[in-house]
Amino acid sequence: MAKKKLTLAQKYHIYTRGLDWEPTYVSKKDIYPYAEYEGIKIKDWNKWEDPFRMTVDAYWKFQAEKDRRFYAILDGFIQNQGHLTLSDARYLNSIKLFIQGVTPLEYMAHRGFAFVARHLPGAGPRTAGFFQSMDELRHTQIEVHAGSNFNRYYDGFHSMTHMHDRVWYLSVPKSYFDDAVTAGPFEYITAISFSFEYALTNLLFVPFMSGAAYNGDTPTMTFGFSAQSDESRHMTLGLQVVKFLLEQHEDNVPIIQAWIDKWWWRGYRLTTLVAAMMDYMLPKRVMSWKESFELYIEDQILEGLFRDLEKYGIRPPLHMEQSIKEKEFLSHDVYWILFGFTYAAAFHTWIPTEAEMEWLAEKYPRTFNQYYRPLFEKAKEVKTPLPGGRFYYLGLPQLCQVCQIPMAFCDPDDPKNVVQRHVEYKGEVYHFCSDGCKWIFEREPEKYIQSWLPVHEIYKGNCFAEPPKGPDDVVPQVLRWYNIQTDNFDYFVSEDYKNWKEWHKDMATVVV
Amino acid sequence: MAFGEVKALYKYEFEPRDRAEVFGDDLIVYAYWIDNRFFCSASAWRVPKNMKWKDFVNHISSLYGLDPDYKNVKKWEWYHFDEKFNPQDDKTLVELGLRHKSIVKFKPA
Amino acid sequence: MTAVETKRERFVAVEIQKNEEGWNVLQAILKDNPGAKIDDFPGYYKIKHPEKLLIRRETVEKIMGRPWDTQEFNLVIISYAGNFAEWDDEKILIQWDTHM
Amino acid sequence: MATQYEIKQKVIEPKRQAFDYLMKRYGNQPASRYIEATVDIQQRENFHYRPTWRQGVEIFDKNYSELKLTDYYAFLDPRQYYYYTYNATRAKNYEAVEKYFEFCGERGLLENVDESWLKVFNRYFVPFRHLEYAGWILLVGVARFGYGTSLTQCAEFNACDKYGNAQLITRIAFELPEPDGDIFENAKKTWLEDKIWQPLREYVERLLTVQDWGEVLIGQNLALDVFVQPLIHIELDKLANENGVSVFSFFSKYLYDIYKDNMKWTEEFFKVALSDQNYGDANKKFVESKLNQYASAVSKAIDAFADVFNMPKKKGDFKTAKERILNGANEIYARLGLNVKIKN
Repeated sequence: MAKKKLTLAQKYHIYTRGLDWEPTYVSKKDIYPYAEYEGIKIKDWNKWEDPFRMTVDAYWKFQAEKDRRFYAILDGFIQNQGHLTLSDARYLNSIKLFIQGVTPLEYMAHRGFAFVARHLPGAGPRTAGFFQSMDELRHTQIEVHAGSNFNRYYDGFHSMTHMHDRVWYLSVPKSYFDDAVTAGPFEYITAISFSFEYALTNLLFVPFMSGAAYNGDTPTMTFGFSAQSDESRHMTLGLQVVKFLLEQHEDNVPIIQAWIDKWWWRGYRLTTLVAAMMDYMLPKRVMSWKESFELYIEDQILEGLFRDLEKYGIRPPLHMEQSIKEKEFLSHDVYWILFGFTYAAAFHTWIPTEAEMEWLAEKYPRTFNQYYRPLFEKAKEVKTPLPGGRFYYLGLPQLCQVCQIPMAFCDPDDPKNVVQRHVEYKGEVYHFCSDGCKWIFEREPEKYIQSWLPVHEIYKGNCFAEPPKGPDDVVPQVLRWYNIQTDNFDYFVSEDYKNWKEWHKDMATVVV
Repeated sequence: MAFGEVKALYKYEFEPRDRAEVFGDDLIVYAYWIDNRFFCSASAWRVPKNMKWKDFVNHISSLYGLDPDYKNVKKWEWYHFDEKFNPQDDKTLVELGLRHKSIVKFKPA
Repeated sequence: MTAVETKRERFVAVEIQKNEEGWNVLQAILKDNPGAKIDDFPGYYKIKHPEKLLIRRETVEKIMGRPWDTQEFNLVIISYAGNFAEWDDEKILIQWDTHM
Repeated sequence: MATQYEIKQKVIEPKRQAFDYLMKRYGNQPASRYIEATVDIQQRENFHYRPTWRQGVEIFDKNYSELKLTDYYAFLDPRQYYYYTYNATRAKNYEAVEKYFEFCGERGLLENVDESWLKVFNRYFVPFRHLEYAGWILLVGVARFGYGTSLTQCAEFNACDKYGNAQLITRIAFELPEPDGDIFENAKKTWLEDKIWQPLREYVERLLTVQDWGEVLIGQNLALDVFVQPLIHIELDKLANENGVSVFSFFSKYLYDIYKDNMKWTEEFFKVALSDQNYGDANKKFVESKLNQYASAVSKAIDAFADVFNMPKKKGDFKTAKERILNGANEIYARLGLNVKIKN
């Protein structure tokens, strides 16, 4: 009998879901006990369309090739002391934030997709989830290896995983992913594959990484672009998952819509850190946050993606309009937080140079000079006894119960004030930075009343290396617990700056 | 206000991590200077329930005094959450009606 | 504050790494997609088209002068906007489901 | 106008040699890329929310297994695989497979394979892809619920190997003639109905319901593989050769090498767990009691394969094959200092 001719899709089915079978010695529910409680209804897993057709051997081949290229570039950079050719050591503060904040999330995504690969009852999406789990481990490791070289010469890189578990601003990314991995497998994959990968990672991995290239950091650009090329597969998976769930049963539509609403806002708030990195921390800038937002969110997501989802009865995320309104404020709000609390952070900040302020004013003609330049001007007047002598916010901030960012988001309708919301639940008050975060809380209050809020934890005495000897010893004991060494304070009093000057002092400056 | 329930494989209920009793005789109180974004967000303080109002104001001035405009203000207008209120200097925080995670807001009168 | 400024555009796009292979793929895309526009950024090219982008194996192979597996697109792509409507041995097609 | 620095060639002394947490463990010296990619990478404390899918546990929790280590990073992969080295190694391993497929294709070796042997092969080898696939699911579960990156990344790569194995078997089957109809449908039917597979299928379906990752690892890596891999890739390949069929030996060697490669980390992991200063004794009790159960079950399960040894023209001797398999298993258990009583 002659072999029949199969299409690529049919062949791929045999390579993947064809391996699956219906168990008879145990019930399927015992193998996949987490598949039903979220209320998602699947009529036929066979309707799943594979977003890409990658077999394991092709995966090994292409991924090994990608990594071969990455490590060749990284080794070249190390051998040539490439860090000396960065635009400026200030640039690295954005990479510190990345390594402390994002890299551990890649790791959590790796374990999260292992959960998907183990617990989704559909063999097709389980397979795609597995490849993503592998990819995310890759991202963790190439980022750690790129960071390792900088760690040898600069502060802020030495304790990323420990800091991620402890330091106040890192509870923002950590709580985001903790939220996703504690959800069921369907919510997880909608949250991460769809809302995060499809809607938001572009902002981080494309314009920001282009900024890395522009500032002379080829390893970061390479891991960024190379990681994002994996994300292209992940985006395809995310879109496929959402469409599949929507097509399976009409009862899934409101569930998915609520997840999109929740995870849009969760992800958007997380991405605000990138806004500050792009507009303030890159000495040479490619694109402003606002421009990136318009391109990647307004054009590609709203005008592109959500037009495609209309036919399923899905509308754009609930609080999208607020994020659009915030686009001219956001990066400034966030940098102003980071600037104020640098005394307790493992990166440096600085007052933008006059040229940088002009760039900001040009990119944000309706907000920067009006609302933010005056803050920096006032900061120049204020003296504090801390290193650098400049203004620091010498207190602890009120944090949003959901996103955990200090409640510092400007109200575009009342730009002299921030948005403040609160609600009472079971006799306790909870505060929020936005209607989006408040809405998320009200939907699942039992989740967010558990939040490990760094400010409250400090006040409970849970964040001291040793009990403070007096009021002046409180912050130092917290910093020791964080393992913040000489990583904090203004850039211009940092060891990074001192070393950078030293390393470049007898180098000829060539102006081209 | 209708609150939702977390879908879970068991009764998903927990004690709030920062509930009032955890702080014993103290309260968390937030302070916010209205119309002034020099302080990026409201501040958070752990203070005794029976702290006198004037001591509280003095306590938070360690932060707000950093703003050169602070010392020029002769009189402040106060709000508890969004309600205007008139705290007397010698009353304690609880006597004034403050509770755990209250926010007091102020601006020059 | 005045109303929020917005000017929206619907397009599909693909971001390609700036290296030899990426440049070849870019040439192939330009050849097969009249009307495609390139934005040049540090480290990458962004190619946009109002409706669709087609990447054909044959065209890439002609430009490269060697066999090219469409899976190798994974090695040059950074990101994209749209939907992989088709990805087989011969071609890759990026477009949205809904055409307007 | 851009400013560029002309770098004078001088070497700058590093401020620190490695990440702080690695220097605390290993002293002030550079760490290998394997160590950097692995040690202390997993989140450990201050988790925000509790899982909705299981009560009483944290996101990462030592209590996902009865098997416990004082320091989970006391275990390190002797192969030092991290993502790149793992993928590069497998890509290289698989190049030989590609070449061999090419060779078989050119000579028509697979399409003209001996038809009487094909009946045997289709019974024991092609359905094996389902068992390997189950191994993937089991190991990716260990990758999620295990504790510490050094362990979980080994499980992740082992899972990937299992999927790769299942797909390689599939690819071989694609090249074979189909005198009796669809080879994959037949193989699935064999897997679901043929008596030689039912004990193993029951074994693995039951293992798929186990939550404790330590028990899964015992059931899969210390019991199932230790019996089934030599059965399929050594003993039955030997039988093939005795019947004049050598075309599959290459694949069996490749797949058996993958198994041996994974036994390197498996044995090392259990060695560390069994000698743990605080949990060693408890771990030993746990491993022995589970292994008595699992190794006995799998040992009994493969007896159904005696039938396969009687199929070809030149019959094999299952009894001595089984003895060799048992000896192999007992050698591994003895190396680990385990006292395992296989009831069979």
